[in-house]
Amino acid sequence: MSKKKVYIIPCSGIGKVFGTIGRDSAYIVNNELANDNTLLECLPLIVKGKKEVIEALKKNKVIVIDGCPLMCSYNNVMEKVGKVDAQFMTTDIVKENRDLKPEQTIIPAGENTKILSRKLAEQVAKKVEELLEVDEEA
Amino acid sequence: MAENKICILPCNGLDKSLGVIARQVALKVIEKNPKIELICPVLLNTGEDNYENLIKSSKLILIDGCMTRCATKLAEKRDSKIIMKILIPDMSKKFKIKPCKTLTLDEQNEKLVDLISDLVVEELNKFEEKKVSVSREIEKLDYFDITIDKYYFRVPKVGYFFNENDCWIKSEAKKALVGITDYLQNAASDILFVDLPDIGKEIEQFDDVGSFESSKTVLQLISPGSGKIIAVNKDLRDHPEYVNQDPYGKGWFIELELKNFEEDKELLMDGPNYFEYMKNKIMKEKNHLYQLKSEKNV
Amino acid sequence: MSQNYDADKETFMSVPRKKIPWWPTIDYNKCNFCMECNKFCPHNVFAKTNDEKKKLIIQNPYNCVVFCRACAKTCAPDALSFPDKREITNLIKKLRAET
Amino acid sequence: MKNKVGIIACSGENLIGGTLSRAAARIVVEKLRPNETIVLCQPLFAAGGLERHGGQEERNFAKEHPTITIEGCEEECSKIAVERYSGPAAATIRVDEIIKKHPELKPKSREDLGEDGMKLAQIIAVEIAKKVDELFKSR
Repeated sequence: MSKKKVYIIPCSGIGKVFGTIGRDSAYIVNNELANDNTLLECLPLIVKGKKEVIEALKKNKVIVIDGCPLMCSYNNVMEKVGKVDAQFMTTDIVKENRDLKPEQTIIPAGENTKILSRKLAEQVAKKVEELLEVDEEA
Repeated sequence: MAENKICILPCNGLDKSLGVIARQVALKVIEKNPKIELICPVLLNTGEDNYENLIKSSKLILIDGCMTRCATKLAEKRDSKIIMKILIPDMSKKFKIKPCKTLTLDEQNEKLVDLISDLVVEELNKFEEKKVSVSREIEKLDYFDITIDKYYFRVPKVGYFFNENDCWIKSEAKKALVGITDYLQNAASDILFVDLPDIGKEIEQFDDVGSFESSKTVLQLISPGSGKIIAVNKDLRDHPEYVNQDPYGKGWFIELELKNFEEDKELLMDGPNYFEYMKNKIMKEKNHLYQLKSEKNV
Repeated sequence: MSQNYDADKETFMSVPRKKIPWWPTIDYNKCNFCMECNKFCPHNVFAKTNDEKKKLIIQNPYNCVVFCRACAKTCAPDALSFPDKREITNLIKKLRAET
Repeated sequence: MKNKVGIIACSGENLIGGTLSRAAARIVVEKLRPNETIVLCQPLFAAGGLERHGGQEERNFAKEHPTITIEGCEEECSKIAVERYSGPAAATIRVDEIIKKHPELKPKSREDLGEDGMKLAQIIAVEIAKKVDELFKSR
C-alpha cells in the first residue's frame, strides 16, 4: 500500500495580502520543506466539485491554510470532502510577528510578506510530519 | 425585562442522532434548571397560541441538531429574543465525541448530552450575572444599509448614537457600551490587534479610549461619551475579528458608567443622521479615489 | 487630498472646519524627520520640504480629523502635540450655539 | 454612479495558469482599469450564507454587475461558480489558450512567474481590459 500524502489547500484569496501568504507558504512546503510528502490542489477545483480530486483528498490527509475568518478553504473542503486534518490561519502568523508588517502589495509580494510566508511554511511542514507520524502509528 | 421567562427550544429532528441529542439536551437542561420552560417545536409549528405568546415574551435558548437549523428558523420567524444558540455538530467537535450512527444514543452520546447541558446551564448562570451586556449583544437590530460596489455598510436605526469619528455609544440607564461603526471597521480591513484601556479610568467625551490595528493601519476609538470605564471587551484580545464581523454587537470595545450623557448627546448624531453622514463620507472618498486612480493612469 | 478638495466647505459637527484649530504641532527640537507620521496619515496633513531645518511641515491643517491623534502614536520621539481637547469641545459647543 | 465589472480569476494553486490568472487580475484592478473593475474571489462564492462578509456579497455583486472570469485551464472553475450562484458570466478568458499563442514566453514556475511570466500576465491583463471596455461600450 502506498504511503499517505498530505494535501495542502490554501485559500485562493486574491484581494488581500493574507491570501498571498497562504499561497506562498503552501509553495514553500511543497517545493522545499516537505517535497516528498505533500501535494497541492486547486481550491477552485474542489469548490467546483471535481470528483477525482475530492476522492483523493478523502483518502489522504488535508491541511487547509486560510487567509481570513471567513475560512473559505476550511468551509469548502469541509463541505465537499467532509474532513480537514489541520487548519492554519495566515492572520495568526501576522499576529505572532507584530513587528513584521506585511506590505500591502500582492504581486510581487513584499519582503516582510516573504518572511512571514516562510515562517508559516515551517509551521505547516511540522504539522505535515505530525500527521504522517500519527498515521503510521495507527 | 427582568421578569422575562427563559425558554428552551430544541429542533427535535428525530431522523438523525444529532436531532435526538438536541432533544435530550433540552430535556436535561430543564431537569438541571427547572426555572427554564420547554417549548415543543412541533406544537409551536402548528400555531398553538400559548407557545406563540410564550416565545414572544421570553428569552430563548435554541438547540439545533444540524445545519438545517430548524429551531433557529422557527424562532427567527417569530422575532423572538435569542440569548443562546447551540449547534450540536459544534459541540460534538468541542467535546470530541462523534454522534453515533444509531437513533438510540450510546453511552458516549449520553455523555455528550450531559456535557452540553452542563455548558448551557453554566452559560446561563453567567448570563444572569451580567445580564445587561449580554442581552445587548444578542438583541436583533434593525439597520439602514447601503451597498457600494461589493462593500456593505450598516447603521442601526435606533438605540445608538454616533460621533463624527465613526464611533458609537449605546446607553441603557446609567451605563453604555462603546464601539466603532461598520464604516470604520471596513476602512481598517481585517483587524488583528485591539488595545483596550484600563478599567476604572475616568474619561471625557472625545478622549481616545483604545486603538486597533490591521495590516493596513492603526486607528483609534474616540469615545462619544464621558464617564468611567467599568468594563472592556476582553474577548477582542483573542478574537479581534469580532470587530469586523459584528461591530455593533460582539465587537464592542468598552463599557462606561455615564457621567453626563444628556450633555454628551448634544454633540452626537442619531442613526438616521449618521447614516446620511456616512453615505456622504463614502461618496466623497470614492470620488477622491477615482480621481487619484485616473491621475495615476493618464 | 487632491486639488479639488474644498476645505472651505468642510464642516465638523455642523461647524465650519476652518473655525476649529485642531491639528498637530511639530516640535522641531524633538522631531528626527523619520516621516512615520507622514507615511501614516491618510489625509495628507503633513508634507516633506527641502528645508534642512524643517524637512516636515503641516501642509493641510484643516484636513486633520478633529479629535484624531493617531499620528502621535507613530511618533517615537514624541514630537507631535495637539490642542487641549476640552477647549476644542467647548469651542465647538459655543459655535454651534451661535448658529 | 458608474457601474463596475467584476473580475473573477480562478487563481488555482496547482497550475501556472492559476498564478497567471491571479497576476493578470491584479494588474487589471490595480493598474489598467482601477475605476471600472473590482476583484471577486471564487471560493468565497461558495462560502455564501455566512452571517456577514460571507460570499453573499460576492454573489449579489455578480448578480447585479457583469463579470469576466479568468480561467487557468479547461476546468473553467470560475465560470461554473459564477453561473451556479449568480447567473452567466459576461465573458470568459482562457489563460491556457493565451499561453499557447505565445510560445516564446516561458513563465518560470507557479510560485514565481519570472520575467516572461510577468510579460504573459501583462498580455492577459490587456485582453481582460479589452473585454472590460467592450462591456462598457455595449451598455
